[in-house]
Amino acid sequence: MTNKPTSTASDEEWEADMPTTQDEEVLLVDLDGFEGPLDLLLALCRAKKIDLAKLSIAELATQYIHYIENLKKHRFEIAADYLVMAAWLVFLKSKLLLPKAEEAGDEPSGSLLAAQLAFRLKRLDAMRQKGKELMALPQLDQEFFTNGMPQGISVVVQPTYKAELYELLKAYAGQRERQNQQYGYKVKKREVWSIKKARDRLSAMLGISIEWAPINDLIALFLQGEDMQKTTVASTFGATLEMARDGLIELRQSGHFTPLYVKTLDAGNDQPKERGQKPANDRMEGRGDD
Amino acid sequence: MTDAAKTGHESENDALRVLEALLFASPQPLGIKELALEFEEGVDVAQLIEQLQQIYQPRGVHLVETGGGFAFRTAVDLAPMLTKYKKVQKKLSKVALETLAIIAYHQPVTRAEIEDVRGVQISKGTLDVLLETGWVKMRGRRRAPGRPITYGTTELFLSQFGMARISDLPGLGELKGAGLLDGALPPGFEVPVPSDDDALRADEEPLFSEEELAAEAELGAEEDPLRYKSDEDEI
Amino acid sequence: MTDAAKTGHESENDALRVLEALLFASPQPLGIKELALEFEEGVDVAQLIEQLQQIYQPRGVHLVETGGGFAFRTAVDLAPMLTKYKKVQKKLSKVALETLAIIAYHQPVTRAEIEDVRGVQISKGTLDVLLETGWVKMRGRRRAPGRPITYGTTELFLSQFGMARISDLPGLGELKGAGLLDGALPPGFEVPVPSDDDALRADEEPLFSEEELAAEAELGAEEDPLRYKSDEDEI
Repeated sequence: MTNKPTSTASDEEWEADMPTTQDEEVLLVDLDGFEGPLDLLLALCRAKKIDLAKLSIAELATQYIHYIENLKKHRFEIAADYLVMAAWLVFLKSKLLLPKAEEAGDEPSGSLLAAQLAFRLKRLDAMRQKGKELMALPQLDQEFFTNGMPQGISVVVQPTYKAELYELLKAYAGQRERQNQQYGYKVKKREVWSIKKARDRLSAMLGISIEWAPINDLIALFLQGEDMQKTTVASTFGATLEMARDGLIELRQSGHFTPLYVKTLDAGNDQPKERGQKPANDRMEGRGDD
Repeated sequence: MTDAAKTGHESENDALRVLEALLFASPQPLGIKELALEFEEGVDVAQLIEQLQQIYQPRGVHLVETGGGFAFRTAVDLAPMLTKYKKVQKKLSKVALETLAIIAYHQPVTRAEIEDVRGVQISKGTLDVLLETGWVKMRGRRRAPGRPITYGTTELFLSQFGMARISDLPGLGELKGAGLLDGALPPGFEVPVPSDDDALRADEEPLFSEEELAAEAELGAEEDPLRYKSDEDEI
Repeated sequence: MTDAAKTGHESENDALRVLEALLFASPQPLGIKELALEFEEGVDVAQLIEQLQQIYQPRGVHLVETGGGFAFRTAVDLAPMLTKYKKVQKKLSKVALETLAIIAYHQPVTRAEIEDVRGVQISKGTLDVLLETGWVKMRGRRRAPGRPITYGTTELFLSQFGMARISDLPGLGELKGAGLLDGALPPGFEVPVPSDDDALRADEEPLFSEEELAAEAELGAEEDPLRYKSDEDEI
C-alpha cells in the first residue's frame, strides 16, 4: 500500500472505506460465486463504488491485491487464476510506476496494459448490463403476443412429374419383351405338330388323289421356321405310317435318306374332315385289336 | 350519442383495443361471458364486439362467431389468395412409366387391357398418379360388360415428350433400330400404331350416361371424385 | 395523390386486404420478398406494409417488423391486460444471459472470443442451453487454426425480443462509440458491428467443408437430412 497511484482522492476513499469485517465477510462468502478474476475485479469496483468510466487500474489493482492478501491471511484456498491475476497486477503496478524511459523497448507499456485491462472490465460490465437490458425488453409471449390461432397459409404441393421419352420407350419395349418371353414359353409348347394334326393336314391334302408325290413338297407350306420344320417333318412321317397302316395311302422310298413318295389309295368322296376323324377312330380301334 | 358516451369515448376505445388484443392472442374463440371477465362490470362486451366487427368488416381479417365464441379469421373471399402452390418435381416410378407407355401405344385402353399387356396387375394408385400428371385422361367407357373406363393420352403428354402427334411414337422398326427391342422377336409381335383422337371409337361410349349426369347434378358436384379431378386440372 | 393512384384505389384496397390476411394467417413473420411473390409485379409491398402499419397504429394489435419479416403482435402497452396468455419461460442463468449478450453484440463470435470477453471459460452446457432456446445458432467456422465454430443469433431471437434487425439491439451505438465491441486492442481502431447476416464473413467458412459433406453422404444417405430431401423429390 506504499506505492500510491495517481488518483489519491479515490485512494483515500478506499482507505476510508477500508473494509470492515462485515464487508470482508460478504466478499468472502461470495468468492465461490465469482466467475474468475475479472468478475472479482468488477465486484470490487461495485463494492467500492469505483466509476468504471474513470477507472484507475492502479487503484483497482491495489484493492485486488489487498483483497487476495486478506484472503490468504485467513488461509482460504484461492484458485490459481485469482493468484495469477494478483501477480500480474503487482507487475502492472510496478510497470505503471516506472518512468516511461526505463521501460524495455519491446514490451508493452504499463499504461497500454492498464488500458487493456480497463477495456476488458468495461466490456464485460457492458455485456452484463446488455444482458439485463435484453431481458428487460418486452418479450414475445410475455409482454406481447402473436396470433393465438394462426390459420396458416395452406400449402398445396403440386407435383410436377418428370420423364424422358427415351425412358418411356425403354419402359414400353422392356415390358413388351418381358411379356413376350412369357408367352414365348407357352407358344413353344403349342408349336409341336401333333401326329393327329399332321394326319389331319395330310388327309385334307389327300382329298385330291395324288400319284406319288414327294411328302416334303406336300408339307412345304407348313415348314416355317427351323423349330417347326423338325416337328412337322417328324409328325408328318408318323402320320403317313399310320395312314399307310390304315390302308389310306401307299409309301415308297428308293433308298436311305431319299425323298419319301406318297400315293393315295382311297380317293373317296368323303369330306376331308370326316376322313381325318374317321380313320383316327379306326386307328384307335385297330390299336385295340393289336 | 349521450354525453356519457362522449366522455367515455377514450375508455371505450381502450376497451376496444383490449378486446381486440384478447381475441387476437387467444388460442381459442372467446365467448362473451369469458370476455366479460376481463372488463369492469357494466361494460357491454356484446356491444363492443359488434363495434369491432364493424371496424373489421371491410378488412382482410374479420371478427366472426365460431365454435362457441368470437375469433379473428381471414376474410372468406381471400381464401384462394392464402393458398400457396408449391411445385415439387417428382420422377415417375417404373410401374407408372410402363403403364404410361402402354396407354400411349394401346390407347384407348382399359385397366384390364393394360394388365393384360403388362402381365401383372396395376394398382389404382398408379393410374391416379398418371391422371395427376395430366398426361393421361379418362376418355370414355368400353362398350363391354362392366363398362370399364378407357384411358388415353392428352395434349400435355405430347408436349411433355416433344411430339407433334401421337403417331410420332416410334414403331416396331424404330424401336428395334434404337436397340430397345431385341431382334429375336416371335412372329406376330406387333407394336400398335397409336391414336389419341378425341372422338370416341365405335366400341367406346361417354364416361357418363345422360341419366348418370342428371343424378350427379342432384347429388352435388363437390362430392364427385371424378369431377374433382377435372377441377384440379384447371388450377 | 396522382390520378393513377386514385383509379388504382380499389385494387390497392384489395391488395391491402390480401396483405393483411396473409400476415394474419402466417404463423411466422413474412418478409417483403416473400410477400411480393403473392402480388403482381409492380405492386409496392413495402409501401402497402407501411399503410397497413399506419392503419393498425392506434389499434390493440400492431403490425411490427420482427425477426426477418412483418407480423401482427398485440400492442405492448396492453401487456397488463393479457397476462393470462403469458407462457412460462425458462429463466436463463446469469452466465447464459451474459453469453447471449456477448453473442448478440459480438456476432459472429467463437467460443474462445466469448471466453475472452468473460475472462473465464464457459461450460459447454451454457452454449447448449442457448442453442436450445433457438435464439442462438452455429453460423460457420472462423478461418483460423482449429477452424472454431462461430455463433450468432437467429431470427427467432429478433422476434422474441421484438427487434426488426440486429442493429436494434439496445445501446448498440453507444457501445460502438465507446469502442467496446472491438475485440482487438487498443480501442479506437476499427469498430466491427455485430451482424446476424446469414452470409458468412470473409473470415468465416461453412460449418462443413465439401469433403466433410461428401464423407457424410457416404456414411449413408438416410442419415443425412439434406440428402434425404433431394431423394424425396425424385419419388
